[in-house]
Amino acid sequence: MDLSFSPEDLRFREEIRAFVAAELPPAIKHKMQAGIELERDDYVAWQKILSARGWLAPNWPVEYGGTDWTIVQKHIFDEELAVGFAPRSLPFGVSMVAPVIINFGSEEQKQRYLPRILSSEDWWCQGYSEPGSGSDLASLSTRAERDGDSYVINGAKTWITLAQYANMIFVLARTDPTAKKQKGISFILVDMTTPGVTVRPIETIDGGHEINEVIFENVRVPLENLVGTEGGGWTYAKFLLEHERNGTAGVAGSFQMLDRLKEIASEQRYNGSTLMQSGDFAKRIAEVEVRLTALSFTQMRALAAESATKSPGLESSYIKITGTEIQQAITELMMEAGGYESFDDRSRNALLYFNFRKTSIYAGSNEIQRNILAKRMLGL
Amino acid sequence: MDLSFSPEDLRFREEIRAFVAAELPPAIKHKMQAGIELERDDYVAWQKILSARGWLAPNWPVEYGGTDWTIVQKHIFDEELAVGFAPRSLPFGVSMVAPVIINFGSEEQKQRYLPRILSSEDWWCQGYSEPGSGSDLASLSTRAERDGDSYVINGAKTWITLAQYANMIFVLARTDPTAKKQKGISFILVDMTTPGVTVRPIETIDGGHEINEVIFENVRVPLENLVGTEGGGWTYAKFLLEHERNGTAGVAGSFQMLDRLKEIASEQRYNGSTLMQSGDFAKRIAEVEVRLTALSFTQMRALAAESATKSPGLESSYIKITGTEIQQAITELMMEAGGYESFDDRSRNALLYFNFRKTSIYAGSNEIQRNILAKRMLGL
Amino acid sequence: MDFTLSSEQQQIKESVDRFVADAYGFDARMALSKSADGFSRDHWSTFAELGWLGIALPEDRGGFGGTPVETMIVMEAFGKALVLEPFVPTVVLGGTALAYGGTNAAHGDRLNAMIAGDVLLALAYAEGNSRYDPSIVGTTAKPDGSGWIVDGTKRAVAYGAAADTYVVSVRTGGGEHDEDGITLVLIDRDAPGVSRVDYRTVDGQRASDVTFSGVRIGADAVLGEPGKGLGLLEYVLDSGVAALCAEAVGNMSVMQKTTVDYIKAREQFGVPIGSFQVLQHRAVDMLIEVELSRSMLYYGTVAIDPNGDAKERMRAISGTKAQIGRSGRVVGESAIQLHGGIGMSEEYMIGHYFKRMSMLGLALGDTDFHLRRFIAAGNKSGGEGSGIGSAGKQLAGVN
Amino acid sequence: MDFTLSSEQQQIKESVDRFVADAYGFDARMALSKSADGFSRDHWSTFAELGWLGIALPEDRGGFGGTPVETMIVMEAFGKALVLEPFVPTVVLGGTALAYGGTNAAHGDRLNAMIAGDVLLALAYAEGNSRYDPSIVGTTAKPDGSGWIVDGTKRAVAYGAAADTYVVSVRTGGGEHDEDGITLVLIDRDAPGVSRVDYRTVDGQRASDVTFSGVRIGADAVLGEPGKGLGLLEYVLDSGVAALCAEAVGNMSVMQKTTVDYIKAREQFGVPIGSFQVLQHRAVDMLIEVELSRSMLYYGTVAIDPNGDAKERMRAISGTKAQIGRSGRVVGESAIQLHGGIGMSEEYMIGHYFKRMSMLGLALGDTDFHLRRFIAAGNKSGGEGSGIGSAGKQLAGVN
Repeated sequence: MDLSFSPEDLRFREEIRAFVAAELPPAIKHKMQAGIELERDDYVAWQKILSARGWLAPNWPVEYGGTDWTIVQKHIFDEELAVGFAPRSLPFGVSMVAPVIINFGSEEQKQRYLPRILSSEDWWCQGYSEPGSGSDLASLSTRAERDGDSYVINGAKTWITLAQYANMIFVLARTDPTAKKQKGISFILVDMTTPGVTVRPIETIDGGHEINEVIFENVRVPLENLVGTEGGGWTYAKFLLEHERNGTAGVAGSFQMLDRLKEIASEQRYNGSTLMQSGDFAKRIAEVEVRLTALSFTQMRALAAESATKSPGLESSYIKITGTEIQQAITELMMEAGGYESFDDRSRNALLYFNFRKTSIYAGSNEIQRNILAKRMLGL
Repeated sequence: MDLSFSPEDLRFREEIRAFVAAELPPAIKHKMQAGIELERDDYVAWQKILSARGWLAPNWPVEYGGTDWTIVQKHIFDEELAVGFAPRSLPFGVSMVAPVIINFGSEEQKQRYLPRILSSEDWWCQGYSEPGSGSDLASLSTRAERDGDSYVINGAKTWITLAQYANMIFVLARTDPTAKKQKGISFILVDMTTPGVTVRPIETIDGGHEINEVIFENVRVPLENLVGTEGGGWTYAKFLLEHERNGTAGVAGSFQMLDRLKEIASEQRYNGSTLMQSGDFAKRIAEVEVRLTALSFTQMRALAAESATKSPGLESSYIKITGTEIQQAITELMMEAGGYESFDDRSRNALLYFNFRKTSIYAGSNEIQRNILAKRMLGL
Repeated sequence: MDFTLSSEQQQIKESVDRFVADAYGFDARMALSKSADGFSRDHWSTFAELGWLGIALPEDRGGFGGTPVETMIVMEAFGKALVLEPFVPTVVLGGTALAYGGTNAAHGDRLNAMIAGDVLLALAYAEGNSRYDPSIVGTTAKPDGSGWIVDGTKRAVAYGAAADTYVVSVRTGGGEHDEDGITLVLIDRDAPGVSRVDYRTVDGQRASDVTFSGVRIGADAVLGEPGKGLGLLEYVLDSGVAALCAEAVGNMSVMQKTTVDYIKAREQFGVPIGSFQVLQHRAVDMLIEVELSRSMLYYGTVAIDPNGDAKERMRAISGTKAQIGRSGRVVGESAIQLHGGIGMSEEYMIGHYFKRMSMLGLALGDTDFHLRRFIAAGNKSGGEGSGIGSAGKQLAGVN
Repeated sequence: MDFTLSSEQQQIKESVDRFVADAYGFDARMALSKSADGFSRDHWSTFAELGWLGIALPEDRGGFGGTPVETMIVMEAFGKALVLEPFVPTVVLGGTALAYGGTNAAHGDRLNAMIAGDVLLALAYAEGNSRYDPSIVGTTAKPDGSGWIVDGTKRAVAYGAAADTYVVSVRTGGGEHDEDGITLVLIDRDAPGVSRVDYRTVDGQRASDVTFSGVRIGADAVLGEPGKGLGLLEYVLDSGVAALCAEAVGNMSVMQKTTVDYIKAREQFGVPIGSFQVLQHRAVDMLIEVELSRSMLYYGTVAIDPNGDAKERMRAISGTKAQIGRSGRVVGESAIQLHGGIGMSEEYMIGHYFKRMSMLGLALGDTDFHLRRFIAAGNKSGGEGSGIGSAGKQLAGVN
């Protein structure tokens, strides 16, 4: 029983930390600290820095430009980026479509798309959620019909993060309308400059514009843009979603929000002292901090288990549930701590609270995660 | 909009209050205040006092010895008994079997059993729950087979409050084993001195002995002890359960427990002052007190609606849920407030907490109540 | 005991319901929220014509002699439609201050102009150091001849840009935290030395931080008795809290009903999601919170009585606000979660109810503040555990 | 980073698991609980023979040189079986006090006798006015020649009737709430002037209130340095809290698994009740709480280090106790609710786990107490929001 990182891992952490400190452009760091939405150029600038160092896609096999890091090291890398206020590596290309292409794509697809991800020539977005499908992904109704050497795609995808910046989208579409639910779905790569693709922004209740709807009207895509086999899309999607679910706990980010919360509570005058010094508000913060600490060690236990077994366990489901509940608790306290300042829409207090409501909905709602755990972990 | 009681109701309350103050034997009041279990004689003594005043069975029609009180007055009466630390009127005879007999029984049954309830000659207990049935009452397996002029009853009933004092039990038994679930169930009155009836005490986790199992082995009961029609038992049971569900909110009792909680918290030294004076514990108490206040007005609204429509609404389900959750919150705070005193099994702090876990289980578990509300009130 | 409305009150309810049904569709409201003022002066004229602006004010002050129940009726309907017009700042806070604190003819004229719809008011009481506590006043009024010179900054003045006149709490004596020495004064928005920073609020409304720099006011600007303004201010705030609670109950009841409708209609895995037991129970919990809140709203509203016991009123109102703050959080968060992705969209109505409800939870004091106030108001005798006058207990007969 | 046990630790675990499997069936445990002592002296001899009584004590004090992890292994297994023997009072609290506070040969002999199973110990620290705070000590020790005379009453001394010797916190200087002036002393149960009130505890264990009236002790009764005993006492208590937390995790994990098994087997409405989504989600929440608790247990256990930073240790231990207190409440209440009626029965095992877990939530400080202690230990620099040394943060790299 030894809960500390190994000396190698500590050295690794120092290396990452020094890199972020040296290379992250101050303007980007400032935006991240202040909670200002990044622009396309900010993301691309940082991705290029990471790519130059060979760290844009740590999870890929070394042959394609990945790393040979251990699971613990990959975790440290993710956390250090958050700690240093670096933008997250956008998952859509690196962590979603690329693993699918690497595992199921053709050699041509690998040769074409992987380098363009590393060079930031392509910006990918995801196209699996639909307005009508929600948590029931398999009920999707976007169609891709064969017509000569093309698929003709019709339908709409929604909840698409940063699609406004993307030039590529991977689409789950029904290629066989007669097959049952999960069957007959294919995984198709679409160039968003193709005629018939429309991106419609969706403003969210925190005033942000991160998500979009993408509409497909008779979009013609070459048959070679199919990944793997026709009708195999559901298998690839499940593979992809398991990859997505990791890393939604946001432990490092929550520790940072907690620091910000304490700052706010220390600034607020309250009953002749500060809110932070009033025993009961401090205790509410402490309660979340304790739970977050418990989560951080739970995540470590899961990583240790994954390192030993080489396969991710179901722990990711309860880490996601707990991590998102903690995020929501912290932002709720931030809104409350801010008092009348939280009304001001130039302040982030309430807006963060609004924004973080999404975390218990997306990436498999917390209800779905509990269903999964009940069935697969408890056998209910 | 007028939230106060009418002058008549206030006078009525004074009358009840004066009666309780004058008539309740001090020894019984002391036991009630100290949380000591009452004995059979205590209950009977108090029931005789009530009966002499004509108030043992306020809900019955006047012709059988009831009252013509309004719904609000009946509520005031119940609350005043709690306020004055009088024992509750045990519901098994007065509020459970009697309404069934009055509405569905034969003239002979009315003539025989109702006076014996008023005179405390009979002590009734309920026999509907079974070890295997729980919330799914209709799955009961106790059988009553016709044999000549008798039913022969075999089976077991459980969760039977104060059966150790009872001489009569009403039993739901399956008279037609071929009929589907709710059909084929009959409502039969059983003299507990009949050979084959065994009462087995069940100790509860608070150390109390309030509940029992009653076992029936070839118990012969005259056919005339059937209430209503054979196979009609489910209808009568539903009627009975709707009567039971009222009055489980325990608002007056909760206000009294809250007072006791404040006393405990005022006695506990804490951080140089008292626990009650520490802002955050007081705030946790206040939160429950606010919710209890909200519940008390919610109950009033339900009573007002019932007075207007002359039929009880589904509000009783959410009043039961909220009332029991509040009871559990108060006893939890009592256990916590008591500190090391709560360990001592001569103290009631923790034992009350243990005891009150039952309230969200019995009289239709809170899960069942939420199912009912979802279906019947929300149409889900 | 009677929870029904009188026939006059029923008529008012129908009138307000009709107005919001006609004028306050989702798109119309969104457009209004984005307009220059953030609300409609035409609507305001309608309110005046329909008599709503003086509805709960005493007849001897030019009002229509209604009770807080009338305000509750209006505000619950407004809450159901997310009405933007500054009814609470102008009518409930400003109007109550003028009606019960007005001491001269000019005050009466101002109140009449408000009732006629010609003047908008706002209450400026919060400061950077005060959080929600009205007894913490750092804004000073120093004697200047027969009048005063006011210096200080007030935060989060609701609709401060639109209001013609502010009711401002200033310190005319004592230290920053003293209960004595607080005075309510009227200061015109356009008076020399008054400056503002205006901003949108996260729930689509407007507010301002207002700074007074050497603002001269006459002795006739004072409402009530100089130095004794805290009692009046508490009454004004309690009236405002009651109104916000009514708005909150209207808001919550819409979230609750909309969510039930949504989960009945929304299908996933081939069935309505409302068939899933976990969502059903969460919907039931929303219903329970709405009902508890409504019960407390009635209790709190009836406790608003200028001739009643102030401690009882504060206890009732703070209990009400605390309950509604908690309930609103449960209902709002559940509404978003049960709606899923569409709940996060600015284009759909539920998120706007959620945001407004979130701010109602903080406005004029959050749950934490009001729980403390509830405790303080209850412990009149200084002891605990007994002698606390709680209407709930009285109702239950426990005392 | 390594969450596995060494092979020696694994052997201990198997040995303890075997013991409880053999000796601690439900009926055997119930009978023991009702016996005169409330536990088995035969079992205690077995513990001594198997070497468990010195397992985590330093070798230079006669122990076997294990770490708090060894104690955790034993206590988790004990928690799974609701073991009654006074391992925490005697070995973890008493043994730690003697091992780190012992100053003379007699102390060493006493410790060896404890390890051999011949002497039982108990810690007497709580008082009527202290709640859980070890720095509030009203029991006095007044100088008397080279020794002292002790007066005062200690509350809730676990297994105080069985213990031969008490480790007692007394005040040799300062006022009731001063951190300085606290001294730990040994007092034999049968010494003149010692009297007891013994009672059963609601979780089937035993405790005593112990009164000292003019009890004379020699200078050699003092553990550690006179007047400087608080640091040692805090270390002793933290060791005890870690052990109770291990017991709690064992307890909770049984409740969690038993409940899942129960709802799989129990049928209602023709299906296992475990098929109802609401119960499924509640069972998942139980699982989550057990896992979070286990993670904190590892963190807290490893932080027990006599040479480590005291503030870090207190922060880790108090955080652990707070988490486990909360989690235990959720798991216990859910276990009873999901079991329904049978959960209320004294004849069935789940209620006994629930009761013990409820008391573990209070023992040596409840959640509230430990949250305050967590805050106090974290704010070393007096500031907030930065510089707080939290292992969780360090793990995440945030500092």
